[in-house]
Amino acid sequence: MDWNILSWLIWLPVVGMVAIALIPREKPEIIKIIAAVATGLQLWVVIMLWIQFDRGAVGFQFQEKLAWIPSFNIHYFLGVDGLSLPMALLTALLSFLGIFVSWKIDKAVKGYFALFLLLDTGMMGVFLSLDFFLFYVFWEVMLLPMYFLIGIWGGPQREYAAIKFFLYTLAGSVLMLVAMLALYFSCGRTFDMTQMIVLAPEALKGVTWWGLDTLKVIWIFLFITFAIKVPIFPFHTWLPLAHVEAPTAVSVILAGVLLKMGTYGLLRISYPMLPDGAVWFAGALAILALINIIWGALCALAQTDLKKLVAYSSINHMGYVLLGMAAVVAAGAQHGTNMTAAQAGMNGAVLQMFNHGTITAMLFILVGVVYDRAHHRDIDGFGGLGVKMPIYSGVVALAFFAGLGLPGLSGFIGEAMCFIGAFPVYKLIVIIATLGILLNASYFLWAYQRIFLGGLNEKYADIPEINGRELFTLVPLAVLVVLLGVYPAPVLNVMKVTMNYIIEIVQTSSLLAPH
Amino acid sequence: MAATLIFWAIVLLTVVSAAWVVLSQNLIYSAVSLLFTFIGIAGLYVFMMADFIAATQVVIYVGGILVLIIFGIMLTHRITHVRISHKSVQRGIGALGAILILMGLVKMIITSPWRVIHSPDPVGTTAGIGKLLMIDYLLPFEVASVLLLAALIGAARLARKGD
Amino acid sequence: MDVRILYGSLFLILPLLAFVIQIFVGNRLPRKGDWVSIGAVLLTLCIAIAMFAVMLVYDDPHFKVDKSIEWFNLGSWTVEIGMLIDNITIVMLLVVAVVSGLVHIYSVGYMAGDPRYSRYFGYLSLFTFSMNGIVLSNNLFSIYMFWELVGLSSYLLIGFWFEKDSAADAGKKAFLVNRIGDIGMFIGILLFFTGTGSFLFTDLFEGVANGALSGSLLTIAGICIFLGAVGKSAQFPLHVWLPDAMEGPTPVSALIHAATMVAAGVYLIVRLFPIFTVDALTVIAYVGGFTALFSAIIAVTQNDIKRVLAYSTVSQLGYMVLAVGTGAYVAGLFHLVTHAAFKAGLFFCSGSVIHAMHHAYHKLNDHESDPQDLRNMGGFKDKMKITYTTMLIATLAISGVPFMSGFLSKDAILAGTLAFAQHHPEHSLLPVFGFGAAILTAFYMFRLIFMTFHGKPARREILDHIHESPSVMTTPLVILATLSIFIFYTLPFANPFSDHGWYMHLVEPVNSVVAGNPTAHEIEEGIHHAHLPAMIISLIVAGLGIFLAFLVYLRKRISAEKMAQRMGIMYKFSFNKFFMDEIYQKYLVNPSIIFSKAVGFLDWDLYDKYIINGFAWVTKRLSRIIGIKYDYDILDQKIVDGVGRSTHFFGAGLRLIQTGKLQNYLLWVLGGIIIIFIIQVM
Amino acid sequence: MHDLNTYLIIGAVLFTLGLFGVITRRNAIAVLMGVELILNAANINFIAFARFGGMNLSGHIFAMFVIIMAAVEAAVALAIIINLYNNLGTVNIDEADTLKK
Repeated sequence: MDWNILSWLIWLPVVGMVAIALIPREKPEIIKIIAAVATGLQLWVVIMLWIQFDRGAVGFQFQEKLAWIPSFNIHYFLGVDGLSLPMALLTALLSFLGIFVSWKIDKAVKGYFALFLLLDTGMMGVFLSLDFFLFYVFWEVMLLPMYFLIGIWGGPQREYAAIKFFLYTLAGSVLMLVAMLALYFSCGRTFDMTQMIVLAPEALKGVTWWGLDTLKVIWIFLFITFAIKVPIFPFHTWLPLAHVEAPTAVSVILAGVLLKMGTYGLLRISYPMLPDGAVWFAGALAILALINIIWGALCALAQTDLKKLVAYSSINHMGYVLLGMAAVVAAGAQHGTNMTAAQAGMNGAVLQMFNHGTITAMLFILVGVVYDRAHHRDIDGFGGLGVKMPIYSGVVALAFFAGLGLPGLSGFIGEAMCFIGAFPVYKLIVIIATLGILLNASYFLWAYQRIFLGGLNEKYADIPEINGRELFTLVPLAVLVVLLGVYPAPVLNVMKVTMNYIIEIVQTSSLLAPH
Repeated sequence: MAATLIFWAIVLLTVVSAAWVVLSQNLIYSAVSLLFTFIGIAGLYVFMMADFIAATQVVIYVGGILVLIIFGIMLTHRITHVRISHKSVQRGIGALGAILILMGLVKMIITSPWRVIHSPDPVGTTAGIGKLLMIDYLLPFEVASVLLLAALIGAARLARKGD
Repeated sequence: MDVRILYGSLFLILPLLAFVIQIFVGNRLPRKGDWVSIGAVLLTLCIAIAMFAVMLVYDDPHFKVDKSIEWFNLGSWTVEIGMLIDNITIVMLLVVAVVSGLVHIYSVGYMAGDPRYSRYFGYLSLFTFSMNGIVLSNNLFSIYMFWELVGLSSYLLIGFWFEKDSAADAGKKAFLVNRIGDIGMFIGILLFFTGTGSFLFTDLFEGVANGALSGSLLTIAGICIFLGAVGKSAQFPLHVWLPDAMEGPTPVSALIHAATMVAAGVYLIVRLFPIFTVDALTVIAYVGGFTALFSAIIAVTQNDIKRVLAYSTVSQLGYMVLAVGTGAYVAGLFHLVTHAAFKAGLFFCSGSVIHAMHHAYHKLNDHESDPQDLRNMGGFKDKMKITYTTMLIATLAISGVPFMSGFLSKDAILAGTLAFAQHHPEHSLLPVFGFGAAILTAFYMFRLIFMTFHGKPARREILDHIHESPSVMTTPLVILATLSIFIFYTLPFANPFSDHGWYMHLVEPVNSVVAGNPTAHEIEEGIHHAHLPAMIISLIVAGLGIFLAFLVYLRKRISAEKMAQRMGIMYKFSFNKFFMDEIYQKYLVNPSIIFSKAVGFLDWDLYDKYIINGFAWVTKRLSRIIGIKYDYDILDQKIVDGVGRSTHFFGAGLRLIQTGKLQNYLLWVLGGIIIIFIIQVM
Repeated sequence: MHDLNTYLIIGAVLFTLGLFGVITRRNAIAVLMGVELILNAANINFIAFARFGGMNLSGHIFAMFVIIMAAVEAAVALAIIINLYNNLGTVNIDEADTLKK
């Protein structure tokens, strides 16, 4: 590509950050406008990319490769495929909306928006890197602004939450570093992911460390790293706290984008590089998915803090993604080469990642809206708001119904595809997991009833209706939720070739040979 | 012979005053002996035919940096204190480490097969340095000037009291 | 594009458009936009009538249009959705359009002045859209989607007056209970999809015929699909939501909870009839039969006019399910059609009565008395002549009295059941359920009529304020009552006992594709033979029921209280709906809430607090012990620098042991350099 | 006397002394002086290599840049130290341990 579109995507926010650094702090309006322009341009670039992306081609497009640290064979290597493109779109969209969500921030505005843009760069970099080392660097770059955004602009327990988030994720990063180096040396000193995908399966065949299969050790290390991000039970406890304490826009980014990095990492790194590991672990993954679904839903049902409820619902929803990912083994000869199921599961997983990003972003923005007005989030402390805020309650209803997987809204289709994919292989697990649908509906409807229905709580007799700026942040998401619920093909068409490629890689695993 | 004697005298001055800088209990004494170290080093430059650098050394270090340091001492200590003393920490282990490093460095210097090229003694380096600065090293020179300016502003801003 | 498909899609587009308009700009339109929704539904009604007329003219029992388009394609997996239009579809579309149209018109009067008037019509349009979607779907996937969407509109409409806690509760309950059934249905869809690799009905039938799915797996899949119908059609044990759903506005009860949506379950199993195994059908028959009798028993003792009707709806739906289970699915669908007319009529009448009561109590400044309680009513027959007449006609129809539509369809069902029992004597319980429910139906329906329109009200003065409802409300009543007369269903014959009307002719039973099931012809033969005995028995039981009600509630020859006392425990069970709600609350809902609280506690207050933070605590403790025991300057530093990163990992508190002294760090850097030197030298 | 090794050893000695100062001094200004010694040690090496290693005038230029850097560093460091003094009332760097808390 002539104009290095991917580099623009990554570095535009940094340009914005530098511009912000030059603006005196007395002019918050200009700072906000610069941030909005930077992310807006990024969104525009990603949409251009979306249009120009060749949907039929296998492999990475718009590649950029520059030597970075030649002595270690490290490159500045970018590329985009059907898996990373939806994630990049999600990142750009949520970052752009996040700026408007945080319009009312009044504490250290300059620092906030500068960090927010840095975070944006980190996330975009993770999704577009094709060099493992670069991936790792962006992965870490993202942590720092997140730490400060939670730790400075968060709620009452912000410092505890920030440090917990930081340590949890750092722990994962350490394991990823080890796994990365192990792969680097096994693949003959390369960090190039496209190379590693080809070399790693052969290189790790039969290698053992202290009597353990190296492959399994690396897989577990990577898995824990990504599991913390997803988060998968039992590595999930940072999430409710961080979400609850973070400012609204940061919660949106956390739930909307950061969680996807866990599953993205699994699909980008673990699956293609360690197909044997993927197959070996698929059963456990399905069980963990089940636990995530049920556990998350039950915890959500128990919450009285609205934001915590939404946070646990994320755990629940990411469970569906994992379930879809576990379905990849259906493509193996052992399971009758059921490509239909494997494709349904894998595509469903990525679709669900995307859709969950939009839905959960809506949910967090909506929680922020009511919090700004009532200054608390206690579900039982509201009541009957539906009379006073008809538009707001309508949008919440849309988001809640999307969250509980109502057909016609985007939450349903991904979930259903994950179930369809996993069913032929993991019948019992899927049947138990469908209970999650019921629990989903219970906690959302129950919460909805307690907040909006029933008699009006007199305390909120003159609570103001949602305003134009807030609506502006919600409308694009709502449109996506409805459109993709009715017609998911635009996103599926982008990702399907890539997902089929990953399925084919995993399919070749010797563990899937017929008995 | 005289030159040799002068050389060793300068070396002695430099090393001893440098030692005094790091060992003295009195901060003012340290500063003053630092002056002698700088002058000694300027002398060593002269011995190496680096007249311009020697002059720069004297002007900037002695005239600039040292004055700054003494200002710093004055500003951060009540001047009425007769002895501006200061303690040291972890001297034992510090000395041990320093000596080990020195041993390592000396061994390295002695055992390394340096490629020595005896260039003819230059007659005045100023003109050459000037040309180099204006032609080959123009960009670094300009960057350095911007850096100086930035540091100046930054230092002034930092040292301002009360905000 | 096939013009019929175009017409079919209008059934979806028009109401959807109306819904969108109502939600976004409804409030700003003149008359709050009710004409948008009404116009949309009346247009669909016109198309439905046209299609119906064309169907009658062409007179082709095998008429069928089935078109699919690709929804998305993943390479090996292509999902197609599309439309299926055949005679069943057309009949259903007409039913939906007629009832929905009348409900729209009726609502103009009933909902006048409501603050969320335009939203109400928006929701009605949404419902019409999704219901038409179910009817038009040619595949399980989109049927499931519309299935949930009708659930949504039902939720929204039940909880329409959400300021009332009971309404909000009822809406939630309806949605959740339906979801239980939907989960079953979803698993069923998964099973069918895994077996046949497609969602399309045609592929499904073909797959089952080719044995892609067979034996007990097919039975289980069928029962799972049926679970969806159990939820939606309020069959035992998921019937509990329907009576509560009466919290919604009465026209909604008529449309959704009597005539159309609840019948969707029946429609589903009718559509999928060919793939149910004998075992699955038996389960269906028993569930339906039991529900019919069970809820009829409950209906006898209820005092809320709408609740009586709700339980009667459950009971009638049980009939339809029973019919499908016994193989007489054509009869079941027939009953669905006739029931839609007379039950919607009954609800409209009750709405008219409640409207009048409301008005009267309002005039009397009485806000305590329940305007829906039968015991407060009585003697309205002279005040509300139209309502009385139409309600009487509908009641006669539901009781299965000759010359009424209900007689025809009920008779067909009972004949089917009887025939089934003759074939399989081990299932003789089924006709007992059927006839038992029939006698009770006649009894409680006439009890309702007598208590409402005869006798005396609890407060005599309210009679002065009872008025007939406005014509916008009574017109639909008259139309529906007219549609309850036999002639509309027996044409081209005018014989009220005929079982050969256009309907029986145009909707032909289809052979089951499951190997070993009886053929449609066999079933039809059986029904034909059982026709006469069934008719005679049903006449007797209907007469008996009406006579009993006459004795107890009009002539007061038998005291209702005494009878209740004599029945003792049976009465108590019936009056309390067999304590189903309490049982669910106590053994299902409460434990799940408690369980979720326990899990939440476990997750947050135990797991996170003690295990995760425990790591931090242990690390902190460990470091402190070592720090005290050993030389602070040396070992502590080592822990900070060497283990620092890994200790970081676990604990927020760990930063306390960082000295923060730069020179310490520098010293260690120095140490590192020395070590490198030494290594280099050696 | 006039050979490379002599100058390098002198440089090494000054470096070591500077290092020792940086490690052991508590007073920030004294630490700064140690840093100056280290920089000067480096400069001696530059000039020595310029004279004996064939670097010629480039070595001088480098030395000049180092001096510039030293000036900048001293200015900024002293500004920081004064700020520290204003805020904490001390210039002892082991008491400035806010990083720890």
